[in-house]
Formats: sequence, structure tokens, C-alpha cells
Amino acid sequence: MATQIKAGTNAATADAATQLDIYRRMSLIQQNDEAARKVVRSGRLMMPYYSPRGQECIPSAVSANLNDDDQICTIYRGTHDMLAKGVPLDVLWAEMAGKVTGTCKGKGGPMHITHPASGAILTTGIVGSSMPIANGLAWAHKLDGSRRVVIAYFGDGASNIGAFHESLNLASVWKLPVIFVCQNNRYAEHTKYEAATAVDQISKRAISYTMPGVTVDGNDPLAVYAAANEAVTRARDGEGPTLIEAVTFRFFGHVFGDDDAYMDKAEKAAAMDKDPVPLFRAKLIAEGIATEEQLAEIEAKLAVDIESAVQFALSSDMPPPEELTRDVFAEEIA
Amino acid sequence: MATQIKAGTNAATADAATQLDIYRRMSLIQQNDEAARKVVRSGRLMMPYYSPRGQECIPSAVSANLNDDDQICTIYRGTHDMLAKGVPLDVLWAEMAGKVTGTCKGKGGPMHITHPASGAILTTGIVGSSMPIANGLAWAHKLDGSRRVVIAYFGDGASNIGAFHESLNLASVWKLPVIFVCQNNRYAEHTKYEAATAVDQISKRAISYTMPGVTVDGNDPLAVYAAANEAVTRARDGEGPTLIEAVTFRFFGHVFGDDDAYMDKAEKAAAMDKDPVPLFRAKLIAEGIATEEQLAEIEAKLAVDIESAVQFALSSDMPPPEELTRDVFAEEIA
Amino acid sequence: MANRSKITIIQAINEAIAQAMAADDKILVLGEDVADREGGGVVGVTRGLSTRFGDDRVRSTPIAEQAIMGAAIGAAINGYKPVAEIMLMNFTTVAMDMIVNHAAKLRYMSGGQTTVPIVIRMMTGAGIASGGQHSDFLEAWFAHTAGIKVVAPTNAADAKGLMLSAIADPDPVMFIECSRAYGNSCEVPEVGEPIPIGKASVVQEGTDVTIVSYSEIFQRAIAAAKELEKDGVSVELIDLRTIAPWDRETVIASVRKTGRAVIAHEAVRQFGVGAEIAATLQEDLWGELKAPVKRLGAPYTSVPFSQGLEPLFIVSVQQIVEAARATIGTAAAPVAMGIN
Amino acid sequence: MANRSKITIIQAINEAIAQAMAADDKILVLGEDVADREGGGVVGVTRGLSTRFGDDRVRSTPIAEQAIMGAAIGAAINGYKPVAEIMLMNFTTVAMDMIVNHAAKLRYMSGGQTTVPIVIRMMTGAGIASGGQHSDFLEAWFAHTAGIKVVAPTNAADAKGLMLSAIADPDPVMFIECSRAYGNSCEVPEVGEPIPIGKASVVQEGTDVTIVSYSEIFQRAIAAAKELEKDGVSVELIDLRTIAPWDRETVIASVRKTGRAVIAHEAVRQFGVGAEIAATLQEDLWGELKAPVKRLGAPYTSVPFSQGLEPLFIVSVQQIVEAARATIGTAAAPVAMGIN
Ligand SMILES: Cc1ncc(C[n+]2csc(CCOP(=O)(O)OP(=O)(O)O)c2C)c(N)n1
Ligand SMILES: Cc1ncc(C[n+]2csc(CCOP(=O)(O)OP(=O)(O)O)c2C)c(N)n1
Ligand SMILES: [Mg+2]
Ligand SMILES: [Mg+2]
Repeated sequence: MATQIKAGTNAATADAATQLDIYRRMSLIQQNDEAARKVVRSGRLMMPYYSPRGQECIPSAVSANLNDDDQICTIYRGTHDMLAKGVPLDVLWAEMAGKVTGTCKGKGGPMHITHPASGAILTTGIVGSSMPIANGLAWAHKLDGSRRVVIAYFGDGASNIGAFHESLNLASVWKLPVIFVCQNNRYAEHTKYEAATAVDQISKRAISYTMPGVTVDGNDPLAVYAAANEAVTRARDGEGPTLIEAVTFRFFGHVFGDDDAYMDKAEKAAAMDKDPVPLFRAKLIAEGIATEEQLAEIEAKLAVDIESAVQFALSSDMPPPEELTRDVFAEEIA
Repeated sequence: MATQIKAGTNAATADAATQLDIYRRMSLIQQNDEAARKVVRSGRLMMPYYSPRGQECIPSAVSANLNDDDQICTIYRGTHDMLAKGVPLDVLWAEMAGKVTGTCKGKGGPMHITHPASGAILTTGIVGSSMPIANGLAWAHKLDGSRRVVIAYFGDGASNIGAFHESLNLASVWKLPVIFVCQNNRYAEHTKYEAATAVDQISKRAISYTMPGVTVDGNDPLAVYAAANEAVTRARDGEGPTLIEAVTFRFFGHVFGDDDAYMDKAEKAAAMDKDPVPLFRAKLIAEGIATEEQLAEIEAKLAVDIESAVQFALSSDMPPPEELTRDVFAEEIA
Repeated sequence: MANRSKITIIQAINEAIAQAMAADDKILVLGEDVADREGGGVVGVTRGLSTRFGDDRVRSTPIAEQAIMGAAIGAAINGYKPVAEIMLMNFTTVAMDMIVNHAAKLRYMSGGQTTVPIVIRMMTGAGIASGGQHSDFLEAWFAHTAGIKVVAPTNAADAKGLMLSAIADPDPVMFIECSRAYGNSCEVPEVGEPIPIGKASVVQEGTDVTIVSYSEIFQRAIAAAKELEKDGVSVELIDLRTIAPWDRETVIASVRKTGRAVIAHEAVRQFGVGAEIAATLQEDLWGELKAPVKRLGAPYTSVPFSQGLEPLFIVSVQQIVEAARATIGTAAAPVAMGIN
Repeated sequence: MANRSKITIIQAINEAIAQAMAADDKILVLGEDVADREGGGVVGVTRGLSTRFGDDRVRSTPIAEQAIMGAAIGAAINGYKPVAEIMLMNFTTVAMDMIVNHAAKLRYMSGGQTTVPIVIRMMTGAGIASGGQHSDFLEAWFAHTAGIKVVAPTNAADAKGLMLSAIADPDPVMFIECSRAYGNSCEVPEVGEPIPIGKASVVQEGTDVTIVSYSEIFQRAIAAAKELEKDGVSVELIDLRTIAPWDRETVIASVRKTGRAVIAHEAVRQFGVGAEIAATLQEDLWGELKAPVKRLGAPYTSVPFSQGLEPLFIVSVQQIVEAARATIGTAAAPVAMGIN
């Protein structure tokens, strides 16, 4: 599936420990999503919630190649990217709940979570905007002479906006250590991929920037891992950016509450049959990488952590009124 | 030089009359440019002047495929595009001089000339902006069920800005009758092509939009004519947009007064040796399409027209003060 | 249907566009997800239009606001009348060149030769937990831009009438819809009548203080007026409806009568629309004001997400009441004497 | 060099950036054609910097303003201090998302965790026949945007001092350079001292009327003051220098003293910066004004190209003189009596 400029040939394979690690992240994301939908449905939290269900594999396999001090820029649909990168559950949930204990004291909310310590440096609500800023972060790493890399996550719809084009061109001209990871879930809000995108594979757009571009099965952790591994290595080595298109599906509509009528029922059913979480789980067991008991134990532990984070968030305080006018500038204003 | 999606295979050849017609336009542009530089140098006119010298061939050969009611969107460096499309000299010059007799009553100036009767519908000073609007014009033609087409002219530098990407994608998805003509003169202001553009041929970017893309020698009238002919035919037939990259050179720096120090002397000298105007002139004579006398007569006639337009412009009146607040809205404001 | 029940703003705008499209086949609709295949708009404003008027006239677009605006502008130049949706007002930031440098200026720069009769529909507003990048009222930017009109209705009837005028207008019109107000309903004529752009509505006459507002905040102004009435304060309530060009005559006539004015809007107070109105009033009504003109708007911050903070961001009924009271409590001070 | 001659604004900004870069290697410069290989900036503001500080720290970019701003924002988040050039202020329209939704908001939305210490340099201004898309003053937009500072010097000394402060500032600063003023020169200390952002300069003390202005129009205000002096009018001249946050204290103190104010700027008058100042003065100096605050700005139009019209677009010395005279000629009118 690689396009003109080949990628995917020097790929490393994820070893058993790495595969288990990827699964742990996927399960975390999946269970967290279930909890989030439940809490929102119950009305205990008021937030716009963009479920990443179905896309667990992508950031989990990408992040298995990253260090804590590597950075990601993600989007409103980003809890999977954040959790995979290591944003702690408590502060994530508290931020989603708008509480003062959240990553951003509740001022950012789910669409603008930032947690520098884990490298989750930017979450944007503007389609396409993760990419230009990822370039700048990567430019800094390059200037520092470090081997740190930056991941810019974005959707298929975002590949049609101007910022995508400007960013990939600059990243290539400046050879920045950035990896553009397009999570192609086949829909942009209510619009089918084909109705808005004039190319059959987004990875082909890499040709416009003389950049390696590759399309991978976004539900296959090993494929995503291998593509990301190659791209990350290239970026660390100063060889510049890569465009990875990971094809996946969005199980729960665009935003919580969405009625899904615009989706092709058969397409959706087929995609849900390929749910990456149970498939990878079964594979790990079948290949003897983990036992049913081991996985169940991991999952149970995650469930406890999530429940505890939800409780932490719900029981935390709202930010005090003085927070309204704080953080506009470094020097506080009246 | 064609890229993946082939263009240039069904091309028509310009017959003798067409070639002579193209030459007439080229000579008009070249002589007009000389006059413009002279007038600006003399201080008789205050305007930012972006010489199109060296790029005469492109719009001349493109326009030979167009009807009066086809439209063009051009840019600050656009007098060649306008003249090739048939904007009358008098009103063009008067507009450059800011006179009330100009196309836009002097209110637009050289960067914003509009002359709907000849199809010169938009001139923009914002890099990249000719393309999104060309789409809209073309959308109207398509809705009308007419066979009219729109040309969007832009530079190599403009191919790196977001509007380029958004426009080509939309044009392809909507199959609009628009032809994107990139006049690649190797420089964007003071920046060499390679320093800013991550692809060796801009036409390759057509792949991103599943659109035919072709690179042609922008100094070769027959090559440009053929590529444009094919693209125009395709557009008229409802088959959608084309990206044409015409490689050329900018003889006189970015804007009048520019010191050129950033330009490679040898590259410039080599390009000027390939001056398309005398070369095409010689070719027409050598091939017996025209005699020296015929061409000299055409040229002399053009010189008279230009001189007369300059005089018209210089002797025309400035717009009256009330024009300052006119044309803000249809209903005049106080 | 003499007796049909009240309709919401969403429905009112939908009806206005449908009415205009039925009367004039040059009217087009474009934007992200606006066609029925894509659900007829994320909140349903354009629902049913593509089914009724065809996929050629109602087109969903890629996520590419420059391309959306360019398509609208070009089609308008060539004789169509596109109603373009930029889903949320904050997304105008990716299309400002098309709106400001082109749509607003082309008539002027072409000396009147090309015109851009488009409507740009957008929703916005805090109070629904959308956070910092989805909630801004940016009307002051566009009001400061020559060549573009700005409209912001507060109720369904005005939304319908103003949309009809916006579509008929020969120039570009920004049409601001407040998400919080979408569900508000009132009686709306089935066959809409255009409400002129540039005309404010004196919703209630009064003698003590004039409250000027627009969009959803005007609903709060109504509530404030009720509250003030309990104290015996007689409020003149003006719904501006159009921000640019704003109805100076109506506002000035009212404040000339009451001598006091409070202006309230959702946008950040600093350099907001209220500043222009206050600056105009102090000049045009020199010596006639009984108190300084009061301005209310959001604090100088981004819109916070937290439910603990977001309600504090939006001008409240109480703030309006207090500002009005303050204008009345202000002792009339003598003007210092001039030197000549 | 105690005796070096006067330098222009171009040189002053160049020296300020060089001084800051020499002191702090985290300072970067980026923008179209800013490096010496590309001529060191279209008017030479960044000339010599890439040669002196290296191509890594001074980078020419593609024509891609979103990419430029994104690169600046990201590098700033990671500890650098980029000075980004958006060649002309009108080109901010293609980068508004990056500036407004990101640079200005990230500190707030992240609860203070990420900061964006960038300088955005732009030139603009009518009067040099650049036409409708290259001449706008858009400072009111940014002043209305919480989280971004706006600076607009009128002379070389201030340009140097303000640029040093802008670079040192921990938050984003828009730095507006007026093309018409670039060549103005004055004595400028070789080693620049930062001039605080947010502090206006009282350039001349006076007692009859305060004229507030900034950028090149302030030069016209100086000329107007000279003219008025001939009539025996004593003018207090305030160069605002910073538009946001503007120096309320200084302006209010001055107008409290003179009782009269004229505000003049190049931007369109309607919904311009003058409105905020006038609105503030009428409120904060209620009863202390001897005349209504006068605002001068451009008419509500695009910038015309023609030399027959363009000069009429820009606020003139004569207009400032007349406005000041009008404030003095205004008969002091008694304030109408309040009802309580
Ligand atoms: C500039 C801009 N335009 C429109 C929107 C509204 N919007 C939010 S998400 C979205 C769809 C994005 O689709 P895609 O990029 O495929 O990402 P996904 O949601 O599928 O993960 C749109 C149109 C926006 N946030 N920003
Ligand atoms: C959005 C925007 N950014 C920057 C500029 C300043 N500018 C004017 S022309 C130009 C160079 C354009 O180069 P190219 O597209 O190659 O066209 P050419 O001038 O060579 O014909 C630049 C950067 C502009 N006009 N608009
Ligand atoms: Mg998607
Ligand atoms: Mg070029």
C-alpha cells in the first residue's frame, strides 16, 4: 500500500513485551471511552465528547515508539492519543469535568487538554491546526540538537484544509523531526471520505512534499507499530518527516449524541466486526504472548484506575471565580 | 515531463494563424512592459510594478484557446495575463495610473484590475487567492450549463500556500471547469524555488487531487498551447480541472526597483538567452509563418497603441473626491 | 396555516432560505455537511433543502473554509447568490482573507464592476461548554471592515425576516446565529417578510434608560427590564439586530429621550461593539446625557470551559440590571467650563 | 560611538533584534525572505542577521503564513523566542487561526502551562500606492482579542526600545511597522533600553486639549500641535505606543487635566481603537470633560489606489487641527438633570 516514495521497508517488529504494552494502552482507551460515554449519557458531565472508539490501535502502537519527552499534538477527538502517550487518568478526567484539579485547571476542557510532563503538549479544536504547531515544536528539538520527535495527529477531513499543505511542505523543506499521522476513520463529521477527498489514499499526498508516505491498516497494531517505528527512527536521525495514513473507523458517530443516520449501516457493521481491541486480544492469546488471565488482570486493574479517576473528577472542585481572569498574560491582569 | 496522471496526449497543434496570434499577444506584452518600466522609472507614474517580462508566452498561448466570455483570475504580476485575455490598453493604463478613466475608476490600481467584458474578472494581491475564487466562477458556469471555463493564474511560490491545496481538492471533487496555470518563474520574491518548495515539479501535486498535471516549457508557445488546449477541452466537456505548470523565468526582479542581488547571475543570464519573444519571432520567420516585414508591422502597430494608451492614461483625470466613499455597498453610503 | 405553533430559530432560518430558494433559482447553499446526505447541517438549519432543491444547489463541501468562501465569492460574481455556512464563527479565522480582502473589498476595488452578494452564516456563543476555540463573538472585527454587513438576530421572527433581507442584499452579509438561542421559539409568519438590514427594533418603549443589545444577550436585556420595572424604572429596549451598519438614528433618538444608555453584548468588552456606540453617543448627545454610557461585555479572557467559570464569562441579567441602576444613580455632574 | 548620526526605524528594529539575539541564543527570526540569501527582508529590517547569527536562527520560509505562525508558536512553547515576520498586516488574514485561536489563547486554555512568547512583525499603511489589499491597519481586531499585546511605534527610538520589550515579553506581541514611517530617523541609543509595553509617552505637555495617537499618524499629531500653538492652543501630545493593553492611566490623567481629547489613527474610524478610548473617557471622566471626545480615522472604505483619493483616506494634519479646534469651540453644555 506504500506510495511512490517507499516507506515500510526498514521497519522493526514489535516484540512480545511491546505487543502487550500496546494492548494495555488499547484496553485503557477502550474502557475509558466506555466510562466517558456512560458518564456523559448519565448527565453527570457536560462536555462535547468525541469518542475515539475503534481507533485505539493507532496511538497505542505509535506511542510504543515514543519516549516521555517526545511530544504529540492532537485534536478534539484525542483522549486515545493522550492516554496512549501517558496523560494520567485523574487529571485528564478532572479536566474533562472542568475541575480545578484538571490538567488545565478546568479552563481548557476536553478539546484543549495539555499535559507537558507526558508530552501531550497541544489539543486543538480547529481542524488542521495540530500540524503547523507540531512543526514548531519539532523545529525546537532540531535546534536543541536533541533526538526528540513530535507526532501530529489529525483526521482524514483535515487532510483537505490548507494548514495540512503548508505544514507538510515546510516540514519537508526544513527536514523537521515530525511525523504526520492521519487517522483516516472514513468520515469527517457527517461527510464520507470520498465525498470530500479527491485522492484515494491520503498517503499519496506525501508525493507533493517529497516525503515518505505510507498507508497502513490502522486496526493492525503490528503494521502501525512498524510504520511508526521507521518514521520515528528517520525523524530522530535527522532525515525529516513522514506521512502515515492509518485507516480505521469511528464507531460512535462524530460527537456524543450524533444520530449516525448519514452512515452506511453495512459499512459500519463491517467495520465494527473488525474491532481492533478484541481482535488483538485474541491474537495475543492465540500466539501465546499473554494468557486470558493475564489480560483479564490488566483490564481489571485499568477499570479500577478509570473508576477512581472518574470519582476524583466528579468529587473535585470547580475552579474558583478568580481563575476566570487568570492566565491571560504571564503578568496577571486586574 | 507529464506526471502520473497523463496530460498532453490529446493535444491540438496551433495552426499558423494561431501562432501568429500568439506572437501578437507576446509582442504586445513585451512592448507594454518596456513602456511600463520606462514610465515608472521616469517617475511619471507611482505604482508598484511587477514586470511579467520573460513570461509573455504563457498567457498568450493559453488565451489563444479562450473565448471572450471565458474568465481569468490573475495576480499582482498580471498585466501579461490581462493583455493576453484582451483587456483594452487604454483602460488598463488608466487604471495603472489611478485615473477615473481606468477599468476600476482608479480605485483598484495595477494589483486589482477587473475588466469583466474581456473576462479579466479578478486580480488579487494576496498570494494564492486567485484559485478559490476561480473555483466559484467555474461553479457558476457549470450551474449555468455553459461551456465557459476559468483560468486561475498563480506563481510557484503560491503553490506552497493553503489556498492552493483547498482549491485544487474542491475543484476535483466538484469537477469544475477550471484550469490552474502555475507560472513557475523559479522565484517567489527573493526566494529560489528549491528553497521553499518540497517537490521538484509542481505538476506532481496534481496527484494529490487525482487531477491531470503537466509540466511544460513555459517559453515554448506550442507546448503551452497544446497543454492548455487539452485542459480547456476537458474542462468544457465537463471532465474537470487540470494543473499546468509552465516553467519560465522572471527577467526583472520581483517588483520594479528590486536590486536582484539574491539572483544567481548565471541562471539569470541563461534564462534571458532563452527569451521567448525573439525566439518565437525567429521561429515564425524561419518556418515561413510570417515575414520579417509582417511582424515588424504588427509590432509597430502595437507600439502606437501602447503609446496612445500611455498618453490617454497620463492625460486623464484623477477620480473626484466623492469616489472615495462610493462603491462600498450597492446603496451608496454617506 | 393561520394557527401553526411557534417555531425555533433553526426552523425560521431554514424556512427563510427555502422561501428564497423557491422564489429565485440563483440562490445556492454550501458548507460543511449542509446537504441532506450529510444530515442537513450539524444542527439542522439547512435540513431538507438539498432534497427539495437538488444537490446542485445545496452542496456539502470538504473542510476547507477558504475554498468554501472562494466558491461562494466566485459564484456570486457570476450572478448567483450563495448562502455559505462557516459552521462556527471561530472558523472564520481560516477564511479571513477571502472574507475581508475579497468579499468585502471587491465592489470597491473594481470600481463597482463586480459585486459579491453572499450570506455567511455562522453559529457561536459561550454557555454550552464548547471551550475557547468554539465560542467567540467576533462581530466587532467585521463591523470594522468596510464593505460587509453584520446581522445578529435574537428571535425566530427576526431571524426569518433578516435572513430574507440578507439573501436579497446585493452585498456580503455575515449572519450570526447564537447556539444558546437556537431553541428559542416564537410566532413567525409562514410566508416571511424581509426585515430591513440596518434597522434596530424598539421592543419596548421607556423613559428612564435605554438598553441596547443584540443576539441572545438581548433576551437577558428583556429579563433585566422586567426586573428594573419592579423598581419603577422605565426601560426602553432596543434590539440592534444589525451591527453594521448599525441604526444610529434609532439609538440616538432613544437615548436623547431617556438620557441614559447601557449597551450589552456577549463579545469581550474591550474594543467591542459597545465602544463604538458609546463613543458615538457621547459625541452626538453632548450635553444631553444624564449619565455616562455604560458598556457590558465579556471580560478580557478566552472563553473558559469549566462550568464553574463559563457562566461568569457571559453578561448576566444581574449585570445589566446593575448597570442600568448605576446610570440612574449617577448624580448629574456639571460640565467643566470651556476656555472659550 | 557617542556621536553616531540618526538612524531610521528600519535600522532601529534591526539593531534591537540583533542586540536581543546576541544576548539570548533562544531568539529566532523567521519569515518570507528574512535571511540574507533572500536579501534580509523585503525592506531590509532583518538584513545581516542570518550572516551574523547563522542560518539556523534566521530562516526564510515558504509563502505559507499558517506554517510560519505554527513554527513560531511551537518553537515558543518549547522554549524559544521567535520573531516572526508576516510581511504585511493584511496577510494576517491567512494566519488568523494561528494568531487568535492559538497564540493568544494557549496560555489561558492550558491553565498557564504553555506560553507563547513570540513577536509578530508586520508592516502596513496607506499612502504608498499599494492599494486595497496591502495597506490596512487592523490593530483593533487584535486589541479585541484577549491574550495578545499590540505595539505600534512612531519613531526609531521607540521602535528599538519597544522591540526589545516585545522580544523579552513572555506573551505574544504584534509589532506594527508603518511603511510610510520607515525612513524617519532620530537619535537612538546604540545599546537599546527596553521601553515598557503598556506605557504611553507624553511627548509634549499642554493644558487645553489632549491629542492621542500612535504609529505614523502621531507624526501628524505633532505637526497639528505646532499649528495649534500658533493660535495659542496648548496641546498635550500622547503617543500611545501600545494599543493593547493601552495606558488608561496616562490618557485619563491627561484628559482630566485638559478636559478635551482628540484621538487619531489611520485605521477605519468605525469600530476602531478610538472608540474604546472615547468610550472609556466619557465614562471615567464623567462630568470632567469640557467637550465631547473627538475621534479621527479613515472613512468606512477600502484603501483606494488612486493618488487622487489615497491621501484623502489618511487622517491629515488639518483634520487633527480642526478636531482639536472643534473641541475647544464647543460650548460647555450643562448636563441634563437626572431623575434622582
Ligand atoms: C477549521 C474548522 N472547520 C470546521 C470545523 C468543524 N469540525 C470539527 S471536527 C470536523 C470533522 C473533522 O474530520 P476529520 O478530520 O476526519 O477528523 P475526525 O473527527 O474524523 O477524527 C469538523 C468539520 C473545525 N473544528 N475547524
Ligand atoms: C499571503 C501573502 N503572503 C505574502 C505576500 C507577499 N508576496 C507578494 S508576491 C510574493 C511572491 C510570490 O511568488 P510567486 O507565487 O512565485 O509569484 P511571482 O511573483 O513569482 O509571479 C510574496 C511573498 C502576499 N502578497 N500574500
Ligand atoms: Mg475522520
Ligand atoms: Mg514565482
